[in-house]
Amino acid sequence: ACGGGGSESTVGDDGGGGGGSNGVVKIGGIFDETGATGDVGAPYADGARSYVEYINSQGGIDGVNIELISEDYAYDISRAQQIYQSLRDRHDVSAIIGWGTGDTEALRSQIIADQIPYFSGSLSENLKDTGSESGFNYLVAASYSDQGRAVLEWIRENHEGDFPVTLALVYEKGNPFSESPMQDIKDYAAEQMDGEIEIVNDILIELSDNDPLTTLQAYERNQGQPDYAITQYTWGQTRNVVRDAHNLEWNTQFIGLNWAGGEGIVPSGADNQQWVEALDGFMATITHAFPYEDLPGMEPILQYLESKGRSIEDDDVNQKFVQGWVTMSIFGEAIRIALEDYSPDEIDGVVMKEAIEQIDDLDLGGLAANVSFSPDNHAGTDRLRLGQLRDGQWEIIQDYFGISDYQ
Amino acid sequence: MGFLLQMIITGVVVGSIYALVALGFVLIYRASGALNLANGEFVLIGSYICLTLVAVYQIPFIFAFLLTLVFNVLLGMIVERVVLRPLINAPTISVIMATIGLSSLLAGFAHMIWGYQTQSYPPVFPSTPIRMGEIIISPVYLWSFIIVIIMLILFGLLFKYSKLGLAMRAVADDQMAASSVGISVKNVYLITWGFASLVAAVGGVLLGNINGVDATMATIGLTVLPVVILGGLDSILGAIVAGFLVGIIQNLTAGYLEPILGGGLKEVIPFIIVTLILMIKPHGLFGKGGIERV
Amino acid sequence: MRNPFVMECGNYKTNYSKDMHLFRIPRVKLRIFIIVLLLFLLPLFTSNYVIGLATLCAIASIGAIGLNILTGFTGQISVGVGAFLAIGGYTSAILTSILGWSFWISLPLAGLVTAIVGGIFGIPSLRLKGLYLAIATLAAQFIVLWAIGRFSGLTGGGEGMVLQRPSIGSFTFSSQTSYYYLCLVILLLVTIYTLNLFRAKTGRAFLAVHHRDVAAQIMGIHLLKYKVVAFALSSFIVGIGGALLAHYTMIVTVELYSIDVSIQYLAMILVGGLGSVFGSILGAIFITLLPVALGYMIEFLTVYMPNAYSLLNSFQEFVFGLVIILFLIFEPGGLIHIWNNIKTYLRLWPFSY
Amino acid sequence: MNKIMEIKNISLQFGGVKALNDVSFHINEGEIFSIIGPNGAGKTSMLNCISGLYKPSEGEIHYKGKNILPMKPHQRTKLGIARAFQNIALFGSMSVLDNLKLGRHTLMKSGFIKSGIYWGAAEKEEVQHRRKVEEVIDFLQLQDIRHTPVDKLPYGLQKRVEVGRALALDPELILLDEPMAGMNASEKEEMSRFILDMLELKNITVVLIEHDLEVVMGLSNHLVVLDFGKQIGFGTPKEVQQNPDVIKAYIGEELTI
Amino acid sequence: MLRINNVEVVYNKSILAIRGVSLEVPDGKIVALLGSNGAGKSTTLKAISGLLKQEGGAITEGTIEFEKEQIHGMDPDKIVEKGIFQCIEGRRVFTHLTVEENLLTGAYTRKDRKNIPDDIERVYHYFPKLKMLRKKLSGLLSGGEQQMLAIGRGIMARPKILLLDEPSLGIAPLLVKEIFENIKQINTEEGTSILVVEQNANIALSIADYAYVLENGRIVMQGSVDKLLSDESVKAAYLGFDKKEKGDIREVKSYKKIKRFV
Ligand SMILES: Nc1ncnc2c1ncn2[C@@H]1O[C@H](COP(=O)(O)OP(=O)(O)OP(=O)(O)O)[C@@H](O)[C@H]1O
Ligand SMILES: Nc1ncnc2c1ncn2[C@@H]1O[C@H](COP(=O)(O)OP(=O)(O)OP(=O)(O)O)[C@@H](O)[C@H]1O
Ligand SMILES: [Mg+2]
Ligand SMILES: [Mg+2]
Repeated sequence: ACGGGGSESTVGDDGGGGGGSNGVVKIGGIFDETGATGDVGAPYADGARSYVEYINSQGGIDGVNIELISEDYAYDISRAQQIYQSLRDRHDVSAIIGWGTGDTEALRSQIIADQIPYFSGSLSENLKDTGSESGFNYLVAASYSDQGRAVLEWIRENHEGDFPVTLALVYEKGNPFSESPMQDIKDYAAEQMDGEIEIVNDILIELSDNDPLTTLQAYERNQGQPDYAITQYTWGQTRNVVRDAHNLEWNTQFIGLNWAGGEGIVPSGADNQQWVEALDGFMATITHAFPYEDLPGMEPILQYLESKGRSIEDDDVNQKFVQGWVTMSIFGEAIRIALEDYSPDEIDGVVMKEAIEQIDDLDLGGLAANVSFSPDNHAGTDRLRLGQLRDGQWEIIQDYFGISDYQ
Repeated sequence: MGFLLQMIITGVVVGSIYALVALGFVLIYRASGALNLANGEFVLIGSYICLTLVAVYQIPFIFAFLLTLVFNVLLGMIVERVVLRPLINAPTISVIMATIGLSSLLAGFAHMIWGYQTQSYPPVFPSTPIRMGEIIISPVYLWSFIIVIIMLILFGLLFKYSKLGLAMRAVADDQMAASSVGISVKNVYLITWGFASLVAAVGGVLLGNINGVDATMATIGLTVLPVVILGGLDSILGAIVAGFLVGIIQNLTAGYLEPILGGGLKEVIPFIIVTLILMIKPHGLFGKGGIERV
Repeated sequence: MRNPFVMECGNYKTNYSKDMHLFRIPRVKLRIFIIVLLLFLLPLFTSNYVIGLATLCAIASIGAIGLNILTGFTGQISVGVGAFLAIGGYTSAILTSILGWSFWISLPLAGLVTAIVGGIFGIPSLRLKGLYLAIATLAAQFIVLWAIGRFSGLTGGGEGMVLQRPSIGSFTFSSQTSYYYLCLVILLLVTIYTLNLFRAKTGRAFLAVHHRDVAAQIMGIHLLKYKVVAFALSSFIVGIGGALLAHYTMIVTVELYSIDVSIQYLAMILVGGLGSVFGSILGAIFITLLPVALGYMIEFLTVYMPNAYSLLNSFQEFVFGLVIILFLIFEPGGLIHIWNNIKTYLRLWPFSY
Repeated sequence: MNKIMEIKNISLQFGGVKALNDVSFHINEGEIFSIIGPNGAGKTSMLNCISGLYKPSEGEIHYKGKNILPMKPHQRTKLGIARAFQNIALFGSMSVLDNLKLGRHTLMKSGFIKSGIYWGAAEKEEVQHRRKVEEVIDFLQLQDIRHTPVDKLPYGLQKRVEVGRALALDPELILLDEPMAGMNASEKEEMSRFILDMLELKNITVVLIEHDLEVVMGLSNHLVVLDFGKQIGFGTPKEVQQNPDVIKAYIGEELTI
Repeated sequence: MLRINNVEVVYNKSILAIRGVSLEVPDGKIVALLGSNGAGKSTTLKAISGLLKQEGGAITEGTIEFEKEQIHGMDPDKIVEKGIFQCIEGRRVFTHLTVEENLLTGAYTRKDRKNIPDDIERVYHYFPKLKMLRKKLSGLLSGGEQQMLAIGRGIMARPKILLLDEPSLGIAPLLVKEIFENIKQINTEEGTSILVVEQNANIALSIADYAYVLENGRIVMQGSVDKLLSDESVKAAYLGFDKKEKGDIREVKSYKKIKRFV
């Protein structure tokens, strides 16, 4: 890194768990475990940490341990800024695993200046950019926009009934995360779906609006019910919107992107029958696997959990856990590549970037779609699955597919 | 017409929750002249307590609810004793700041115990909405409406027929003079915080029934601020009326304005309205202003 | 830079002038001089990390002084600092990135634009008092952020806008140290300005408005004018802080300026001391560094409780609240009061009165 | 003698209550003029009308021949009308010096730019006005407490600072609302001297509200007597003391001096 | 019944306001406390009623005894319950409460609630003006009206001992006379002991049995009213202008320095 902070006296406590290591590579983590998105952020952070513990307990990567130095920024962007400075200057990390749209955006310029590759939980299309604006960001799963485009393709192929179908976008205008894919989806529909999918007026509901009912009602009055609706919220608000549409007896098929998928959308507790009912039939894009799926990539996770006395029955081992684990494991792969040419202490941000960009069709054991990067491609994949809630459980109804299949 | 009516009726019922939470603010303001920015956290904790009693300890809802009230009253009193009492003679803004600290403290406490995942509330009220012609109301909201009315009457009577109401206003007005006539500022604080916390618990239980409980529930504290101000910080009636009013305005906005002007207005509109109304009535609709004579 | 405190020496003409110096006692003057000197020498003996934190502290101090002018000195509670920081940041972003203007022009303009918006939001202050006014500023917070999100053509909407570090000729303030110096110098100017302000006419009028506005009126103080000026002046400084922050992070997005930010700034001036310039700085440092300190604490604890991340994180939140409360209980006058008490104690020692 | 101020048919209402009811009198330049009357008669309200805090529903107030009713309070201050309040309205945590300097607010020119830069114009101005303020300090004998925050002072001294603040303005007309309340006899005497000196040394016309009849009758050139908002007497102390309405409403038989 | 022994009060841990004040209010008597501005009269009263704490003051030495019981350190509300009621200086009415509500606060600690309406009438009888203003917010009252209200609050409390801090402040002369007559009446009819701080020494001494003079935080003189009245220095400082100068204040040419005892 160019920060010049390598010589400082404050060095993090060295070495993670396992013995016999001959060096460490430091990765920084900026997670939200207690903030606004803590419900999904905490398992994600847990997954990322677990991967590191696991890999170190296996003797590291070619004998080199990963040290993950992470802090909870509680979705407070100024805190994220401080943590970033600490990771850069105090710990001199080679790469960072980040979280929300807010912190990722806020650090976008700095990581370029500091040359630190950054994997974010946020999958905004603009992070694909390989140029000067986000040149050190990488997308480890299909971008929100690609997810939305894929959903359009899926609807075109699977819709039973007449065309054109109507589709509404449900999001908060002005919210970086929520609004992120919407223009791209509209453009795609206009260019590719003419006469088949008609995007009708947006349904704008703020993330903090606890009572979307009237907005939906008003919408119905002016526009009628759409056939499909794509939402871009996290669990809580998706749930409220779908529930209220259910109460209004809408026949719309709601499809949530990325963060709407996953177990937590149905509130836990024995008394959740009302929610199970209201959410029945809800669909979401699934970028990462559920822990209960029988996949080769689950082996290490199960092994790790067992070593810790935990199991996938635990509430906190869920799809977001897998997502954190997988994201971190891509760094693991990059380190492996880097170690072919460099010694551990030579691995800085630039080397990491070089290594990441050599990743080619990395098999993630079914936990997620294979990823590839190159200097002019920072989007690891465009592939995803679709899941549907039936009786409170997610069922995969469409195996991996991606927007590139259609071009 | 049916649509307009629907918007107004949903406005009223949603507003009843606002009114309830706003009531908590008004109580604290009346006794200490300060905003309790930890009100949302009291709501959150009340909600969690009731949930835990029902879900974990399998206590029938009605008893769990009553126990929750008791618990929250105690919580409010403990908070007063430990945090607010030492600040009795401090400037208002310090008290407000203390409640900000308190909100962080209570939130941390709630998170440590209950985590972040949304938990479903036991279905106390039927979840299928009641339909009357075109009009749809969730039973929860209907109940909250009824409960708000009961609370209004209860507190109205309390203030009318006990010395407490007078003592609270005296304390808020001039603590030194209040002590001089034999009002125990400490006791007034203690009781007020107990009541405010109780009201918050009721709000928490109702809200839990609507959207489930998770950490984000505490934001209701902020959402409801325009309501409190609109009604007038020291007016119980104001809190109730403004609660309904803001509910209705929000719904009318969602129903009529947003389709034209674009979304998101619903959340900002209370602030715009409040600012405008304050320009005409600087102490809200029912608030008593400061009196300055020379 | 010529040291401003030196300028003052030997400049007095009468006794009164001397009596009215910023620091009446030479010893105090010396002490301040040494502190400033140390701040300038800081980069020589600390790491980049510390300099980075110091930069954040300096920027926060600028904002806190701005807020204190309005809330601490003039008594108009504002919970809309976040919005004004945003206006400063976005103005500079638009001027430098879209229009391609120099940072050195955009910085004062960012202050100016913020001052104008602040002044407009200050107009209700003639009729609104106390918490009612606070809500009007809270409304500013929501409305401004809403507008920034909405006018995405100008502001980049959710994506925000990218900015560059400033430069003079071929020199760019891209290193930690250089940007630290930039912020430090501006903080110094702001500090001196504010200290001066409050020993002369305008500042006194602000204080008068704070205490009793009816009496102030009879002293010939035009209430609306002074309240609006207080809003504008405070916003100007906050806007400068916002622009500095924006050029430091090199990006602006709405999420940087949430209501939490406004509350943090309020916490700074309360913990530091209402109506005190040095208090603002102490408070800004305290509130900026408290999470860092708590972060260290968690880091330390995780060594012993490696599996308790989420618990510890909530614990951090808990402790943050606790510290603020303890502070208010044991020192409602703020850090500046502790500092003054220590001084009084030392001066009077060994006699207690 | 020149009339410095003329009050013409002033009425003022609060709700249904007439706090002032068709009051008319005039104040001559260079005299001590007193307003007396029972509690709640409308004396303070009268001053509030003069200084612009209350807007009378009817009538006119002329200051040096000019109707000042349309003017804002701060504008009237600029004309040289200063005031000390009945309920002390000092700026609590500020020092005596700063309170007095505030009195000179309208006489100072530097705005927020010059104030903030200070060195140069503002400093010069501050020093120059400090000199004036010190005169007031000497005049009212406040030397010892110059730097004391006023809320730490006992009631009586606060009253004196209150008067000082009004004096600092270099007014032509000063309105004093019960400046001697809470003082004992000798302190009152001292304050009386100050008031006389104001007139004699600084040629300031004084409007005084005071309940101590000895003081009032001794000091005033003319008085107006209010009762329930109505003017029941106007004239020299002698005339007023013989007015039966005044005796009945205010002075009382035994207290007649 | 009330005895203060050698009390010393310090404000903000640094300002010594009174030092070694001792005084006594016998059962059923009226005691006057005189002294110039800043002498510490109000401080003495606040020390008795327990209100000092709220002003950042503390009793650092000495004891306060009421009916043989130590009341020093008790909370103010407990002290009021014991029967000591202070009408604090500077009126301090509850500005947002109406006149009648203010009177009700005066009776806050009373147990015999059914007598309260009668007492309100009694206050209105003493101060008819208040009756007219009963529904008005007291913050809007004139200075004198507020002062009547403050005294009225004291009457409502029916204390065993009433501490009055400058009751004549801002009151018109006719009414001052009446108020003091009323105070005397309360004292004789109800046996209420009274400790009155007053600048208007003439009127205070006219009803008092005993008086103390406080200067610079010390009691410098005490004695029966007759004794004080005959003291030249007291006369000069507290009882007004020399009679022959009456009406001729203007003729007083030289500054008469306030006579201080210390
Ligand atoms: N809250 C306070 N903090 C600090 N000092 C105080 C405070 N209150 C009073 N004092 C000081 O204590 C001394 C006695 O004041 P006190 O108010 O008792 O005087 P007093 O005799 O009642 O005078 P007055 O007749 O003016 O009311 C004064 O010197 C005053 O400055
Ligand atoms: N702002 C107001 N609102 C309502 N009533 C008011 C207001 N100001 C004054 N009054 C009423 O007007 C009457 C006259 O009040 P004012 O203060 O002028 O009396 P005053 O002559 O100064 O009496 P005092 O000698 O007691 O100070 C009082 O009855 C008072 O209650
Ligand atoms: Mg008056
Ligand atoms: Mg006193």
